[in-house]
Amino acid sequence: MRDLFAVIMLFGIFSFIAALLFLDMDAVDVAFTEAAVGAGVTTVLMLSALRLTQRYENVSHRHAGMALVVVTLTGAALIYGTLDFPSLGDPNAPVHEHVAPEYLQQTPEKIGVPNVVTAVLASFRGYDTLGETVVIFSAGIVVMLLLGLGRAEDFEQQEDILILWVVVKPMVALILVFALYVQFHGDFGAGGGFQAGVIFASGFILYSLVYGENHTRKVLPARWLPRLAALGVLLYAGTGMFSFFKGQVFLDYNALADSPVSGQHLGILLVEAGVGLTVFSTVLLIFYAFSGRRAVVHE
Amino acid sequence: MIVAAILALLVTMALVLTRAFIGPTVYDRILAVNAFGTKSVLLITVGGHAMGWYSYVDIALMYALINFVGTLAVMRFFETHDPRHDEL
Amino acid sequence: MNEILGHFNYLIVVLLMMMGLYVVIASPNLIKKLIGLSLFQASVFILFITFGKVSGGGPPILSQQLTAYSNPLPHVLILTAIVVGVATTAVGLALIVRVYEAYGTTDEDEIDAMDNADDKPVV
Amino acid sequence: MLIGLLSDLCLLFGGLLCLTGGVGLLRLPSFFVRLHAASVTETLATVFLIAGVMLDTGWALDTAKLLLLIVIMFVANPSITHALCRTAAHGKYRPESNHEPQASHQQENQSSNNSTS
Repeated sequence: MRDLFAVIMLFGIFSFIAALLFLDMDAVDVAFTEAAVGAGVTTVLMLSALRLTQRYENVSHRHAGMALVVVTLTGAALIYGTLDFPSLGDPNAPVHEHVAPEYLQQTPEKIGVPNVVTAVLASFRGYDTLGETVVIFSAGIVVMLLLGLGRAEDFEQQEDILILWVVVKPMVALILVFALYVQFHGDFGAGGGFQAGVIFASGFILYSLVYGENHTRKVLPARWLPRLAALGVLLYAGTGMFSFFKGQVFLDYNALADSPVSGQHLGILLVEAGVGLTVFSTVLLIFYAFSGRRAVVHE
Repeated sequence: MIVAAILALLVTMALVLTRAFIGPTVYDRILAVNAFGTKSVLLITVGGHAMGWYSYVDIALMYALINFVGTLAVMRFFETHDPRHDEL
Repeated sequence: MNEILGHFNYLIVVLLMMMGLYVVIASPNLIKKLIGLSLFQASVFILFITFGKVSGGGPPILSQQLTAYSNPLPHVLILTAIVVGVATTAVGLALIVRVYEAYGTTDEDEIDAMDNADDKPVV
Repeated sequence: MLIGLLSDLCLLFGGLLCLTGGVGLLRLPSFFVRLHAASVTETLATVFLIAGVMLDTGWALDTAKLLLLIVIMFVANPSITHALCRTAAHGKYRPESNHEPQASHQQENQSSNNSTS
């Protein structure tokens, strides 16, 4: 397809299907994330990048034969490799023998949180998640350095947009409330900081799309966002450092409260809040950076 | 009956996907993507109920909200009048 | 027959990966390359989630009714990887926007041609 | 028993509406007609399908959430259709424009079908 716009639309559909697949394979949290990210934020980002570049692809003069050979060889090698894999859903597969049973056993007694994914994410593998949060934070900073924060165009008033105004206003409130629900319900059901941050940012993006970005920038100025993102990382690392100063290991939440289990609860809450804050402000920062930039017209 | 509803939804999704592929205008594609999103929400609701998926309603709710945001974003792309994007 | 059905997911994953890799190699358009990369990434996500599935098990959220759970570890890894993936895609898109502003095209071959023209000694 | 029957009827009718919408989206000749076919059936099908699931669920927290879902979809779908229609009308697309030469050909074939239905 020459038209990159159509490619992006079809990629959005692919994301819907991928989320359905995750849901069918019991990965509720992953389906949540894929649905929050794939259909909304990815499409918005790709379209904003398309607005700043060219929409139509040039006719390629390349010879695709070599690429086809390389891809076919790689694919054949990989398919040969998968022959030794355990079948889908095999309970005795090597993956299920090592750490996963320990996580499943220890979560009720040590963490006391029903959602094992949240327990592993925030407590057992807290270092990992801290690293990922820092990666997201630095990605936001890099986009800001590359594109600048930009400034909003004056939004021209259109009188026949009234229906959207009326519909979108409660919808934004609903999205924000839903994001908070996902954030704080993450200990008990599907959800958590990563999903909540993206959904919260989607609410702000929806508001700027319909009411104009200058209004959103009045509510939350762009210069605050890097600081908010940094604050999120700081909250995460600070929670770790707190137990460090209390004589425990870094990111060991047992020291946060009197009993280990309530300490874990508090620690997971704080850490997830840090993750949510960082993800929200980074996604919104990236959106501001792309939509605040003027398109350069080349001859 | 629930199986019939799921089958109808799957067939509809295939039809909508065909429309998304053949176009011919961009508006057809946007319409198809939006319809596909709605059908996914319905499939999650009906299929999730039939198969007893965990917390399927939450995911369906979020799908509905995010689909709304995504489709509106695509439309804003066409409202910013840029001469380079005027072709269909 | 069961053997084939059990490996069907891996086949799909490899096919998706091949498509992504092909787009990355063969398409000269930078945005399309990035979409190919995202496709490749999605195939890896599906592979990990396939590993985590246990037949007869439920999602890894503890409850009274379930006795077996799917493996939570791949879910954790992929959950974070999806969000990190969109952040890194944004960085790639930002780079492409800057490249377009400098060269006036997102076609790799044209950019190469311009670079090579610059390298030639001026007579 | 009655509720089960009602739920089945809702699901059946919703699925039928969905199919109608899908066929309309694929077969109808021009964009605005397709928009019409897709959106009208979609909005009603949503209500019927989710109502069918609701009746089958019984009284639970999920029922309230499903009701919320119905409200959201019932509001979001028509407004999306409105916005899409507006964008298409403001843009370059006109129903009578010959951007789709094969579509106008189809129109002649289908006009007889449309008048009878």
